[in-house]
Amino acid sequence: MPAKTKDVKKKEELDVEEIEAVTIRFAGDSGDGVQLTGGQFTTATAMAGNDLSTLPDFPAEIRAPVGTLPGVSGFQIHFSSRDVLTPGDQPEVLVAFNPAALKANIKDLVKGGTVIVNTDAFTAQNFKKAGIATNPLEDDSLSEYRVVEVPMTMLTGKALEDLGMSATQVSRCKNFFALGIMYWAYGRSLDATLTWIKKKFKKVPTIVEANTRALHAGHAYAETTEIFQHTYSVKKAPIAPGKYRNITGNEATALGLVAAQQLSGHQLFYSTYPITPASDVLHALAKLKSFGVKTVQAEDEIAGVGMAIGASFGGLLAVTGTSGPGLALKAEAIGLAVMTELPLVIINVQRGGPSTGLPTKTEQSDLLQAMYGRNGESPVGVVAPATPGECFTAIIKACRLAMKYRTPVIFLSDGYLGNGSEPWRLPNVDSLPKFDISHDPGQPAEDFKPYKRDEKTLARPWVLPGTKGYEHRIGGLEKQKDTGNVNYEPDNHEEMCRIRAEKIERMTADIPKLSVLGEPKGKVLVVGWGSTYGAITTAVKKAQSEGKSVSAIHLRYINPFPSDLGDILKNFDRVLIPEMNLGQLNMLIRSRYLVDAVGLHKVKGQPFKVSEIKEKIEALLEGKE
Amino acid sequence: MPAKTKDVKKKEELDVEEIEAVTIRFAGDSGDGVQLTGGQFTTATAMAGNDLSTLPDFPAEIRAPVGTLPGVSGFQIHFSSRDVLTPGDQPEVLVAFNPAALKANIKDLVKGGTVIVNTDAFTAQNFKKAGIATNPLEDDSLSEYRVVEVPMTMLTGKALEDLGMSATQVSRCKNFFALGIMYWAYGRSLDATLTWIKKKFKKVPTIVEANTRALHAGHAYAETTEIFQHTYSVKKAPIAPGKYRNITGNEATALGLVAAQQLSGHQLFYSTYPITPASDVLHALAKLKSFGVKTVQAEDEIAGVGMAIGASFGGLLAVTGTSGPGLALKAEAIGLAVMTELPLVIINVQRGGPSTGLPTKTEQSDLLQAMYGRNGESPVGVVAPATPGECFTAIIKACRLAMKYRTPVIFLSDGYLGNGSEPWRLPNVDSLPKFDISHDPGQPAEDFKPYKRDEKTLARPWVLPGTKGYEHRIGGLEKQKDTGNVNYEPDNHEEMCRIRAEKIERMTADIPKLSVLGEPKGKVLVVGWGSTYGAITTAVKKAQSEGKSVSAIHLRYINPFPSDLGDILKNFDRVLIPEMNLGQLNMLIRSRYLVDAVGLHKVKGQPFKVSEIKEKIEALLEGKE
Amino acid sequence: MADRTFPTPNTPPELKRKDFVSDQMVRWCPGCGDFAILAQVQKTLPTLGIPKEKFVFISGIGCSSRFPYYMDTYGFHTIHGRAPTFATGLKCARPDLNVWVVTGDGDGLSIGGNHLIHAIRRNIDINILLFNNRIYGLTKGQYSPTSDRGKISKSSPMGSIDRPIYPLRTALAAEATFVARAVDSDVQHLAATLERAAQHKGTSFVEIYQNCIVFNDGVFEDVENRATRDDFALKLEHGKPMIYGKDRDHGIRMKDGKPEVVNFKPGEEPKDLLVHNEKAGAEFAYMLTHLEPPEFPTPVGVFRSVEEATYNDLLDAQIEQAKKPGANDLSKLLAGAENWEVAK
Amino acid sequence: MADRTFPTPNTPPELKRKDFVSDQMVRWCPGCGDFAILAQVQKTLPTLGIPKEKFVFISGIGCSSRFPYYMDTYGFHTIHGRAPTFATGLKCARPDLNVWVVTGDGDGLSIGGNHLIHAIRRNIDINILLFNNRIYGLTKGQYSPTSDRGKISKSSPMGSIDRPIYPLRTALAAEATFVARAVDSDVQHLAATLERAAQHKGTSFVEIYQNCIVFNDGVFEDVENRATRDDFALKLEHGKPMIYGKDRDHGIRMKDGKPEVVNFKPGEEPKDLLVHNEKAGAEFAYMLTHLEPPEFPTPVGVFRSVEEATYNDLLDAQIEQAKKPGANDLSKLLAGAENWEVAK
Ligand SMILES: Cc1ncc(C[n+]2csc(CCOP(=O)(O)OP(=O)(O)O)c2C)c(N)n1
Ligand SMILES: Cc1ncc(C[n+]2csc(CCOP(=O)(O)OP(=O)(O)O)c2C)c(N)n1
Ligand code: SF4
Ligand code: SF4
Ligand SMILES: [Mg+2]
Ligand SMILES: [Mg+2]
Repeated sequence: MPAKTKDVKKKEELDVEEIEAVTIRFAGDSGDGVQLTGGQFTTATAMAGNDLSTLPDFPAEIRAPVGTLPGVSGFQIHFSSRDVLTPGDQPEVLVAFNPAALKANIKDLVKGGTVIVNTDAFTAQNFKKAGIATNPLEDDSLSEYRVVEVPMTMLTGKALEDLGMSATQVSRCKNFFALGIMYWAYGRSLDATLTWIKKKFKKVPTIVEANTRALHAGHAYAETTEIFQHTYSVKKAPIAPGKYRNITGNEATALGLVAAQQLSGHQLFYSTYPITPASDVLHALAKLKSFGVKTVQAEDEIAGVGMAIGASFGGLLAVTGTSGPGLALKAEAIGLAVMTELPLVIINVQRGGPSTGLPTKTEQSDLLQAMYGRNGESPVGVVAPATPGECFTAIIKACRLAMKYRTPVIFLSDGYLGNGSEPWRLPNVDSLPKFDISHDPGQPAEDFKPYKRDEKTLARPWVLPGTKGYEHRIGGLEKQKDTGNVNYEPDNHEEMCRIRAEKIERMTADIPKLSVLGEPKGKVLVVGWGSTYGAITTAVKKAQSEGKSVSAIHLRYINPFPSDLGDILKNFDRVLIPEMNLGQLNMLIRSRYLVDAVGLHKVKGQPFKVSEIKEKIEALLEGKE
Repeated sequence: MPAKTKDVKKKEELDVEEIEAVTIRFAGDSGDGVQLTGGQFTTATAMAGNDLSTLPDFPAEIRAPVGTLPGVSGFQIHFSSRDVLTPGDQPEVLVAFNPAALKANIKDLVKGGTVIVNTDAFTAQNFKKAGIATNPLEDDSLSEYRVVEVPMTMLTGKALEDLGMSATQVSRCKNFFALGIMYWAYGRSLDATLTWIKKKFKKVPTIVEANTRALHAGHAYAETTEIFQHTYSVKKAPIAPGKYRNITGNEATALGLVAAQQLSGHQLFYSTYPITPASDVLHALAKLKSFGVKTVQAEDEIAGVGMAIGASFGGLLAVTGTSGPGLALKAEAIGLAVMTELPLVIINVQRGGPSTGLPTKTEQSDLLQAMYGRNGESPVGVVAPATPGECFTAIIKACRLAMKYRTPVIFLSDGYLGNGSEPWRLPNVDSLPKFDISHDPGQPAEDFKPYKRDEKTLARPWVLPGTKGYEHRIGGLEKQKDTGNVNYEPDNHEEMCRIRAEKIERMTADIPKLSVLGEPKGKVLVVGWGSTYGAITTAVKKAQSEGKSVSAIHLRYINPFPSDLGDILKNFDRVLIPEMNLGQLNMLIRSRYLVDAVGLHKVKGQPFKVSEIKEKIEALLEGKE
Repeated sequence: MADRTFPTPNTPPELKRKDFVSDQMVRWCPGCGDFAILAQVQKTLPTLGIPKEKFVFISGIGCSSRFPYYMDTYGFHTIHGRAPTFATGLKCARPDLNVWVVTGDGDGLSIGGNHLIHAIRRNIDINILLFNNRIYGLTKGQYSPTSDRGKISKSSPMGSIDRPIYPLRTALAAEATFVARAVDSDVQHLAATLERAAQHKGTSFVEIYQNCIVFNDGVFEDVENRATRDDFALKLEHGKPMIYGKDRDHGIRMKDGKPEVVNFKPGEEPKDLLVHNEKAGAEFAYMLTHLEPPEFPTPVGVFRSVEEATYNDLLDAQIEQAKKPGANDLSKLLAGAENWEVAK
Repeated sequence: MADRTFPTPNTPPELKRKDFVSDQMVRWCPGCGDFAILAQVQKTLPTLGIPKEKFVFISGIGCSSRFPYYMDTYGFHTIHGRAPTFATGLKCARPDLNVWVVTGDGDGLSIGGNHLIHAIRRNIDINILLFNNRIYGLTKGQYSPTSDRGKISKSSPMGSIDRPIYPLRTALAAEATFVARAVDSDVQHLAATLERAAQHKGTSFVEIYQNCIVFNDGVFEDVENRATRDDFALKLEHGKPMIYGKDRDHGIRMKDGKPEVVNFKPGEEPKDLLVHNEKAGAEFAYMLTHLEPPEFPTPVGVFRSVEEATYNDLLDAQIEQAKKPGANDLSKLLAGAENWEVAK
């Protein structure tokens, strides 16, 4: 990419530079359409055959005044001709729609990277709003970057001159102008976006026309003004053939739930209370009434889980969703589901804590809450997806485990997974394995014992109200073995506590063994869980390609642990556990396997960078820790 | 004690047998006055100079029909001429007021022990209620015990014949008759009980007369009918001189809070929602309005903790109390106190879980909930008293730590501590150390930073509303370092998470080092916490007296751990951790110190027996585990 | 999803009271008002023509909340204060079931007040029985939100200082479609009220005055006592003038927009006595809740009973409406609006 | 305990609006109704003669609940739905403070409904402002408990099926001693209402219609709009007949126990118009809450204002009453009723 536009090359000199990967960040005011721009660029990139990963960065929940730092919204995309697992450590290109966006994001840009700015937004008024003393385009502050100055608002306005639109309306189209520039620079086709514009705004032909013109104008501007030295080509990635779509973790979770409904033949019941960043799962499911999905917006989190348990008692696939503080509120009721041994899936899209914390930021700090955040010995299953797309299969698995073992299962997603997206290969619906969940009492009515268990799974019968002759009562007081009657006897209580714990352990039979990335023995083993997958895998592969003795495993199941975890740990000199918390999985592994695992902790509301993990691996290999 | 009364000895043969210790259990219907009888026997025993420990065993919360098993209430006392730390493993004497009480308790009696029954209650109707097929006094089922049959109801009736009382009223006095028998057998004085009767029933002279007569009649009956071979003498124990009273853990907790109020000069505010077994703390404090104590019965647990935090913001000594399920409900608000760094003491009188569980039984299964039962990285202090009397000093300490470090502190009592009692030496009020808690901002008003910390403790200023010029706002969103303004910056968040963790670690400076019971190095170290203290100490002392290489430490502080814990652990070959849960402290210690500690788990709603711990120590010493 | 439908049989079975008696020992204090309520519920259910397996009793925590254990129906003893949420979930999930909630004054109005209101405002088709003994029974005698101010209890040794909450007013503020009050000891009236509640479609809310013989004996003495109850209770009857008293010689009349008591010779009641109207707006029923002793008799019976769409029906209707051929194609759903093919 | 008393100065300081403006950037959407409310509160406080350091603003979570950050007073942004509990604790602990709660329709009536009711029934001396925009603003547009049935939102794409909750009715069911309604855009009336609320001793509950320009623009259009508001809002004034309309040509009258609208020539109102009475029983105010568009105008102003003892005063009174010389001797307390001496 070029230095300041002043020294652009002649057209004939332009050529196409082939690159392997690039990370681009769009940043601007919430009103600048940053997320939309990012989404369109993502689609075009996916269609061009690159592998990719994206990460939106929302301003804190509250709306901030236009032009200010807290109002800046971001969208990052990393795409490549090779496998992509993270949205990129540092962008190489930054598109900044206003001074605040520039200020908030410039420090992340790689040195020598390119920044494309909308010069029309660089006004004294906007500097003030962003708390900037001098014009960064005129002082020295950007000297380490290549700056491309484009008067986007003005140019867009020119392109739409005769449409009779207001200045505000015109200004709203400038993101398509910017998109046009980027499409030209990376040789993307305009087609998908043009189709999208037509569909999206079909009721307002002027807007269709305006956005179409802006997109073309930006494209043409880049081509004719020769603002870039050359365009870039990122070759197709060697992606498994098939049909793909782009998907966020929250979308994948919602779709997985609907799939679980179909596979289990159990109607989906989703009751919840809105909370960032989990609300989108509700929004997605509320639209799927045509699938028979029942959603209820409850009065609070406790009601959300209570309704779900009621529905589970009634025989539906019952799910509730929330984020950290909401999980705390649901704790007591989850304990009731443990005692009554009813299937229940609890989705926790983790965010920054403690307390209200950082609602729009990502974190993995609810693992121990999921494990232990209830009174008494109260074990539940814990499942954690590793990527946005994987939320689909992981939530299906969580539903299956909950229904098969008649137990609550907590699904630990996080803000990064929930809002981040990746290309997702559409599964063949017919090949998804059906669940075999029976409500047959398996006992004669005269002698029905609601807590008589399946010998293998220790699951108790899930006999539904409405089944004649099997009337029975359950509740939160300790149950007598087999009969399920209220019972306070000392030995019975201990036996039941152990049975409940053992039942969760038995789930191991349904949990795949781990697969080690790299050699099965070696110096360093990196153990991850949840959304750190991409960064860890990329870092470990890089280190491996440099000949380092490092392997990795990734836990999708934390309670119970996969059965081979202990053995794998033994085969390495050092164990490194990177987590977006202060060492929660670490504590579970240390205590269970007594290995002196080293933690790498990041509690910044942001995912790990590949480099952070790689450096730590190197430090361990060099014996620095 | 004699075998069946049939072969009683002649009066002249009777002599006094000196014994070191004895454990007696009274058992009967809730209506039989079992707890009252136990309480009176306790006072008389304490006044006789024995050391003692008691344990009431309440029927499950709900009232059960008279004469049935679930309605049986028990009270056990262990007294001795030596140090007593537990209420006794197995009673040597059982006083059973009805067949259900006999059935429910007989299996606990030592073989060869004595059972005293009220034969008048052994009717066909009562057998049916207790689910007994044949009269146990007539079949072989009691052949391994010495049975003393006393027609208590009839005899009491005779003694009260001319008082014109109804049969029910008369029957209510039979517990004093039984008490009279026991006083005679153990040579206790009647005086204290006679005084108590006069005071208690002073408004109803007939009842005073009736109970007085019943007590004397029982005493005379034992003496004249020679039902015992001899009486027993338990010599005075070598108890530290001073003034004593009997106290339960819940009483001691309430008194400790009032003491903390006086010592800190901060009015006590206790807001809570009733729950077994914590309600008695509220009942005790509600009576102390003359001390200026403010109690509020809130609408639920969340309101209870919310009000307390509000009061803490206002500068009072703010405390809330609950049991397991209630702690779960308070989790979210405790997180807010963590974020806003306000002093708060949360009392959790643990009971059997999960869910509603066994509300009247004891357990230690909320330790991990106390540690981790909140969203995000949310550290709090955790203090655990070891004996009923120790609740007094421990709760004062909890208040001090909370106020000094501006943090929530969870006080983990349990049902056994809360309801169990022991003689307690009255502290000298003037010698209790005052707290020095300041509300001085320590900064000029113009530049006030609510999160600027004390360098040593990391405590932030506790500036109270009403202080002119220091108006400021706090809340649950992440705070900027020093200023306390809302802040979402990545580095700031991580730094604040680490500061909050570090602050709790700094409390170590205020926590006494551990004292090792026994040799500082050796084969086995028993590590306990909370109410297992008595059983562990007794077991370890016994083993030591047999020359075994075993020592013990007891944790009164679990977060943070005492600073010398790690070093002490290293000095032993094996570590044993007995807990009334499935291994919660064990997990904390294993993960922190990587020692292969062995757990001894009991989840029966009942405290450990000394023998259970001793056997496990021996098994470890013999290398059996 | 059609693999587990629960059709209601055409010929309802002949059921008797004893069919609803479970095998569990009933554990309330002798003399507790809960026994009478249990008996009336067990007597009422067989008259409804509903198969036994369709009934579900859901409760919170409290003495009253032990109720489900004693009913030989499906039952769920849940957690403190939250019973309406479980019932809402169950009814939405399984509209074929006949769902009852049993709660106490503490369970339903202290910790659980919000869930109660929200169940009622949704008009979910369940029946809620609130056993009001104006005390916390199970936890052994603390004052409750319905206790009168000044109540001396374990937690209020100098008398409570909170003003009481009135269950019916709370229900009416949420525009309850069915609101009634009954007294444990007046078993016939109680049974009749329960039957009306059962027949109502939508949330039926019934406050039952219940005597806690151990911790609050006699709070409702006037209306509990056979000898006095006719003088102190006003039995509301739709379309009938409000007359009460053993000799039916007292009535209620509106004056200047306010109710007043009038006395008259039996049989010679004034023409302008207030006529009860179950179908009126919630304001009318709300006004009736302000008839309180000592000035007024205690109204019992059905205060309000109006028909409105239920949440569960509306939920099902939306689903029906959304169902179109092909609209539940999972493959199409997964494919989303935009996708692309990666070739081999 | 007497080491930290907070006497109120005799001569209250001269305060100005700007004294209540904090240094934090106000982060609401441009055009949000919250701005107007903030301005009116900042204008009202200086008129009360109370030192600035005595004010405390406590909120839950929501756009509205960001309020305390913008006030240069003591403030506490707590957790979702629980603000009344923190306020209750603080006021009981520190009766010298002037405590305000700011909450939203979701915060106060969805998750927090129960705490709201219990604060009101205690008549704790705090002021509660409920910003009702009939939507969840902060979480980006789900319907709220006050949304009309049929509301299309992110979580109800086919329209909500819950019946709405009415804030004032809920407050009145708990016998609120002060109940009022105001509209964000009618700033003078809002300021006057706030002043009345501030002066009331006991729980003051004020519902403020607030326009959420982003997610629910125009729900209150009729009463928000300068051009139409006089025709659609009925300003309640104690002791005055209920007249409204730009031309003051409409009024409210009771007929057969029910309200009706009457039209008349300006200045020639009928004699039997309903006269507002703030001091009446809660039934009267409750009836007024049923005046709703389209049939009726929307009443605004003070619905009810009566004096009753507050929880915090009663609590302090019990403590005063309990205090006797020697009744706070710690040694004596610790010694208990029974104790014994163990000699050396
Ligand atoms: C979360 C929780 N908090 C508190 C309790 C203790 N508790 C059980 S029942 C009850 C009150 C019962 O009162 P009410 O609902 O009136 O029922 P009653 O016993 O009078 O029938 C309380 C406070 C509990 N079980 N769970
Ligand atoms: C325990 C918990 N549950 C849910 C949320 C998410 N949440 C924040 S504000 C809010 C609703 C806000 O609505 P309202 O009270 O009407 O305030 P508004 O934003 O409309 O002013 C919700 C559901 C939360 N922060 N905490
Ligand atoms: S305590 Fe009261 S309410 Fe509970 S069972 Fe006994 S009498 Fe009934
Ligand atoms: S979302 Fe609505 S309520 Fe929230 S700040 Fe914006 S306009 Fe105001
Ligand atoms: Mg009750
Ligand atoms: Mg709102």
